[in-house]
Amino acid sequence: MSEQKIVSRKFISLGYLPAWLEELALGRTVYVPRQEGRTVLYRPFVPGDLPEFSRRPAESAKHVLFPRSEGLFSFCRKGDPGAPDTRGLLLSESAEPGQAVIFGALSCDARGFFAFDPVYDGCGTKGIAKDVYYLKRRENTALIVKACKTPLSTCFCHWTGGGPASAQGADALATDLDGGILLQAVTKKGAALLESAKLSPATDDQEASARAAHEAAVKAMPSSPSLDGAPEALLGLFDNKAFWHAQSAGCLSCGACTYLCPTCYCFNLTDESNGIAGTRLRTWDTCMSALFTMEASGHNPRRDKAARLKNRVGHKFSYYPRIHDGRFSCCGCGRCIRSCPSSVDIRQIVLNALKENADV
Amino acid sequence: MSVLKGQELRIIGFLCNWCSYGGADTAGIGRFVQPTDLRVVRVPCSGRINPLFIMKALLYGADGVLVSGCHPRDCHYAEGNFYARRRLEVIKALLPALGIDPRRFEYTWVSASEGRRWQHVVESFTMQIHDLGPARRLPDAPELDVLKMVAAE
Amino acid sequence: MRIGVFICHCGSNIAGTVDCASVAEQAAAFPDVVFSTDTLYACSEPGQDAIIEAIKEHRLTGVVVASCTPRMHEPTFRRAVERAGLNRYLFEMANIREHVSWIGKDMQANTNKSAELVRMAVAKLRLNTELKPKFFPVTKRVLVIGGGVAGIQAALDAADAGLEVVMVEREPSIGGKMAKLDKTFPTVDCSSCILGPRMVDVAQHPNITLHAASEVEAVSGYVGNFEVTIRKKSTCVDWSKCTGCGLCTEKCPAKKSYDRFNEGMGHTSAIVIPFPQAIPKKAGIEKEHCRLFRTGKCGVCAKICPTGAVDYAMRDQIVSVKVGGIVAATGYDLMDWTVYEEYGGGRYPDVITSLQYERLLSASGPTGGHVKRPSDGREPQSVVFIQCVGSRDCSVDRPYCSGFCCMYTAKQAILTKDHLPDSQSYVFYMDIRSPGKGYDEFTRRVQEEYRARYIRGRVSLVYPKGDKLMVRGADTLMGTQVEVEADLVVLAVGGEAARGAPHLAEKLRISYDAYGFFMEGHPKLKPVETNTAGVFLAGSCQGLKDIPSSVAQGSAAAAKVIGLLSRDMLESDPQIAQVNAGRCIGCGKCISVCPFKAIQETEARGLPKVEVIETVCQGCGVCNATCPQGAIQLSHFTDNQILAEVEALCRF
Amino acid sequence: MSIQEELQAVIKEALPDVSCVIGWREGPEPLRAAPLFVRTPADADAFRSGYFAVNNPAVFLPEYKGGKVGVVVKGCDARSVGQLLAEGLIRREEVKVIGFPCNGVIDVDKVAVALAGACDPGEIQAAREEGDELVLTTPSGEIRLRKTAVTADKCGRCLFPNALDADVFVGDTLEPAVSADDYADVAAFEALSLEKRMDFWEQEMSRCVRCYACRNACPMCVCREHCVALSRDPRWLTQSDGVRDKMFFQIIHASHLAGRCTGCGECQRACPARIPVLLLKRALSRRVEDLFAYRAGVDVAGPPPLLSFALEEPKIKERDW
Repeated sequence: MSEQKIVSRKFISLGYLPAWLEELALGRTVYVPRQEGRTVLYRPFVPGDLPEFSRRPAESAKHVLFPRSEGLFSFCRKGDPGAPDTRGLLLSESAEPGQAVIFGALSCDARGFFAFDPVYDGCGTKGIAKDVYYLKRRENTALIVKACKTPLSTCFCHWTGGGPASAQGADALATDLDGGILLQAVTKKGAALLESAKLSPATDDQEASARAAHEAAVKAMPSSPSLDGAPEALLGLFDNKAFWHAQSAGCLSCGACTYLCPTCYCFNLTDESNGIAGTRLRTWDTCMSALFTMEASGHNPRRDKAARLKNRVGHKFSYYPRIHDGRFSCCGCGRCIRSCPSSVDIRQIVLNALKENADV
Repeated sequence: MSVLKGQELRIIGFLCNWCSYGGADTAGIGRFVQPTDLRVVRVPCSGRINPLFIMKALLYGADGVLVSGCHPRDCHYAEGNFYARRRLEVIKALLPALGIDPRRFEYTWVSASEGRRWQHVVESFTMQIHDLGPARRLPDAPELDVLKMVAAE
Repeated sequence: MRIGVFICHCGSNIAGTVDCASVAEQAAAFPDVVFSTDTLYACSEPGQDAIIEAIKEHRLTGVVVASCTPRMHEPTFRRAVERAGLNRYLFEMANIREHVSWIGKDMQANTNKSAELVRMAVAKLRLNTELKPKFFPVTKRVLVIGGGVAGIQAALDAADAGLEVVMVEREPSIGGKMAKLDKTFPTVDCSSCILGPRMVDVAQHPNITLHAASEVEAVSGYVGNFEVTIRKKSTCVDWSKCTGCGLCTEKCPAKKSYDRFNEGMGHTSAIVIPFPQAIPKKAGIEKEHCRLFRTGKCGVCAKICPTGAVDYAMRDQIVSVKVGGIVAATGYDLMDWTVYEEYGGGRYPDVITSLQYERLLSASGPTGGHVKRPSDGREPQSVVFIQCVGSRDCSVDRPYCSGFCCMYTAKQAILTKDHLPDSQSYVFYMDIRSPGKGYDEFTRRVQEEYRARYIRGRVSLVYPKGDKLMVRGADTLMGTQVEVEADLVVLAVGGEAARGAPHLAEKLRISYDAYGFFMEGHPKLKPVETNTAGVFLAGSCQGLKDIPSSVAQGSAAAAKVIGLLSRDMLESDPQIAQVNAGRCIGCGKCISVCPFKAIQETEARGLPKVEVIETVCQGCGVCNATCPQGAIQLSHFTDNQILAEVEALCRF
Repeated sequence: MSIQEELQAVIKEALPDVSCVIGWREGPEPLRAAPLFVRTPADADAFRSGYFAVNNPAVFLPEYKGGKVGVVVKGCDARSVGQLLAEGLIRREEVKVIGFPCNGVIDVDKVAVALAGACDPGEIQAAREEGDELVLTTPSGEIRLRKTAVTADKCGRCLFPNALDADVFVGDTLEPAVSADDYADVAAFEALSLEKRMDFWEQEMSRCVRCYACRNACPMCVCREHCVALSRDPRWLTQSDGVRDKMFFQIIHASHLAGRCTGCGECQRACPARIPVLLLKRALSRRVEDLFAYRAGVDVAGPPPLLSFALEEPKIKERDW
């Protein structure tokens, strides 16, 4: 928290929270953690329902900026029964995304977008090929993260440079205090959200309490190992089939890890058409699927799950940091561990890689 | 273009080529008047009918699905309808679990000579579906709305 | 794809209740359709030429014709597009006649439905691919099932054309029903004099192998290469040794055995040669009558047989034979007339069937051709014939006309007068059906020259009175009730499908109707074909018919087989299953369900896979519906093609 | 010696014969064991059986076809092994099956319900069994839960707590708690109105992220990368996020498992969105059991019911029009 300048601060007593969220929802979609079935997800706020804060969301908030499936554009043949042979094609762009707020996201969720930003801002093309679909949503969406108090057994945000109360990548930070929530804006976008009569001015005491809570949360985290050598270690193990075979033994090759991950940004493109009209869809893709690298010839450079798991871990802790100033494309949220049907533990794989590489 | 509003419902039939499609032809040759809702997909054998075709139709827009093949023991391919009978009977159990009225799907056997029977089957099934009315559909993705278009203005 | 759509009016057959022009206009908006028109008769020569021209002019790569059922004209149009240089499988039909215009009169609904059927056809066609047939060798041998007059004709014609023929006959002798007849209408010539020489020809023809007292046990394989298993039933006589001398039949002590050939009109021995002209002329033991089998004591025939041919321990023998084509000529049987309680239900010995009467009339019959009534052997003076017993009678589920009874009844009335000049015949009839060359003249002769009394009406009761039978019926022309005193009542019992016909149909994988008659390929255009390639029909198994029609069908079926087997190689239908080896995981589920054993295991780069034996696959698609990952696809009926049709309906 | 120790010994004994033995170890979360692949005797010390050993190790067996592998199985896991064997997807001589009596396993979702917001189940630091109770260490102190409240539903209807067809069976066999599966869950669901049932699926399937964990965790789903879910030929589904396509995939899954599903529930456990997808499969299993008296993984003599037929089907009443 300390690393970011606080632009404005406000306090809201719990009783006013629904009213404020309703106010925010005017002209915007407000996403909050909601209980659905037996899980908690980021879903549009429904007036009358309080956000669910007793359990942490199973999914990340990335679908708000990067929908599971979005129509990039649609196409349709023009109708001309007189001359069907010369029908033209009509293209239409998808609608502009609306304004959105994510309230109650986790710190790790906000930091997850750091992995997206350079990729969709055209980093690979020196800024020429920007992804307007993502950038527009990024611009239109404000993020209010809520500081964590206790870690889950799968949490490791602090291994990757984050923390339970970090506001990196967010517009404002919310901290639970007695009877209410302290809201600290760190961007102008965040400050604008705090301009509401439902909020009252915050006091220095409240800010001090929040600081204490943040420190306690950091202290509650187990100690973190150094991952400094991870990029090189993983690269060094690139051809070590036995290592990856052992690490991936329990992997089922499903996409749960990547789809719940706040930083996995890969997509697939398909045209869905009825022969006359159709749409180009961008949908999430997962490197854990064999089809991810399947080539048209039938050749697949990543034939087994060992190769695919190597890519997931390697990408996050080696290939991505090597071209993005050493920043991991992992925010340590631990969702991949928590929701893995086989409990594949990415932390352990990175540590094993460091150990294996040191042993060699 | 679609089913005739207020008059027809969407009924899809999967018919084996050798018996039931022939039976439907026989009904036509006999000028046996039938309701107009049914649209027939011709397949070589009822054994070719993947039960998922039925589910696909019911989930994606059909109000009723009718399957008809050769009578057991009369399969042109000897055994196809025996497999079909088991598979169709089993897949029926999925409908109530999905919240789809099981009466929206029926299968039967009609031979190439049974034009009258075919007429009766079509009349009865169409009436059954009209009694049930239009089926509720699960929503499709909004990004696929464009697939309903047949031509741009 | 560049698709052309042709909406056929079929004169007014379709255009009468479908707005064809509107359908064509709507079709122009369908995917990939670049040309769309309506046409008066698509199947006519100008119609086909117009399709060919359009293919060339508009560079079409696919064609949809909306007209009648594909079961009718698909081959016609496939040939047409082929003539224009397109692969024949880049063609689809929408059935807007049998399935639309003929079953409803609502123009708006019909037009809309037709357009939807065309859209389905277009959607499927877009995914069609060129398919090319493979060629496979044929076995130049034909199986004829049934040795009646139709089977004999088919066998002789095929054999004369140089084909090997295997004939299987259930009875110990060929000849069928015709061999039991005394004379034939309308010429009144001797039945066995015409048939006998043909039967001998069968026996002596170098190309014909005859299995009498045999039945088809199983049929596998496919056109050009059927594998037939024949069960040769034990006759307890080694026919390779039997000379047909008849000594055994003379010495057999069981002289009171039921005489099947004579329809029970006489008695015979337990070891029997069915009739003097039997082919093969061999003896056989009817076990249910034989003393040795019934009491364990006898063995006379074995002792007497000069060649030692009798073998009580003889077992059924199984023979396998490969054939390229099959002619089913299994004939008919008489329906069980005893359901008619009003005719005595079988209780009065002097109420007999027409076929029994043939045996009484026959010089080779049990009475040597003297007409004597069964009860007391007296010559009947008054003979009543009752027609339509088990024909045209819905109350016994026999709504059809047997076709030949009117004529043989007339013949029998004539023969009665010939045998017993003082006799009087009465014929109770519903209608006289005599369409045939010289037939109607014949039925007139029996009334005018032979003075048979024809009474139009049904008989309501036959009851005994003293040693006579009283026949009570209606005379609908006079509007009165009549009672006729009869010495003998002859029932014109109608025919039905031969015993076990449906069972054989199942083995042959051909269809049969509700009465067990085999279904022809098309009632008009394919009267002797079936829907199973390589299987043909002759005679009454397809529907009851008289001798000339049966003989004609025998020849027709032979012509079809000769045509089929005149080729050294046959084209296989390319609408068969194909394996996408890349998707196949070798689980073998398809192998276990294939009805034809057309799929086998194989290996690719060390991984288990399956492959289709192309000439064995019959294209049913059960494998396709079984494979969970869709790795095996039935060409021309792939998942995507069927799904495209479903989507074409569901999305809109 | 505890059953766990006995199993450790058996695994070590089996090792020279097999390339590895598949079992369970402690996972990153106290309530969830992870799969263990024992390749050396030392690996066997990490082996854990018991209440938290939920995963079905049979899912890995097809990967090891062609070599010999050992597998430790609960009763439900053993049914999956039995069904894989019956379908020839693995070979009997290539699998060493080690069984033991199972007293039931945990359902972590039920723990979340039982905690009633007291903490996130992910915050649980340690867990131990004490008689009928489960004792959880949480940031706010110890919480005790009755095991009956958090044991998986499938255990309550389990007819085969003792692994069938095991090469080695450790421990004394247990009597099953019930004598028949009454499919009460299916019946209860079908007692709802059609409208409510479809509402339910519409709501549930809207959470699906199409990760296919349900499929990949299923021991009977052997198509894996060739699954029709993603293929374009055949193309059963679009790649959209629509409820209809997502529901249809569950229909595909259920229909492909008709007569094959052993009811292990891994599909449902694996679902990160916690969609109760087992229900559909159980609806079909009930039907298959009714029609053909066939229970997958148990009645495995002869071909599976949908890969075979009878000329007369005494239980099938065809529609008489």
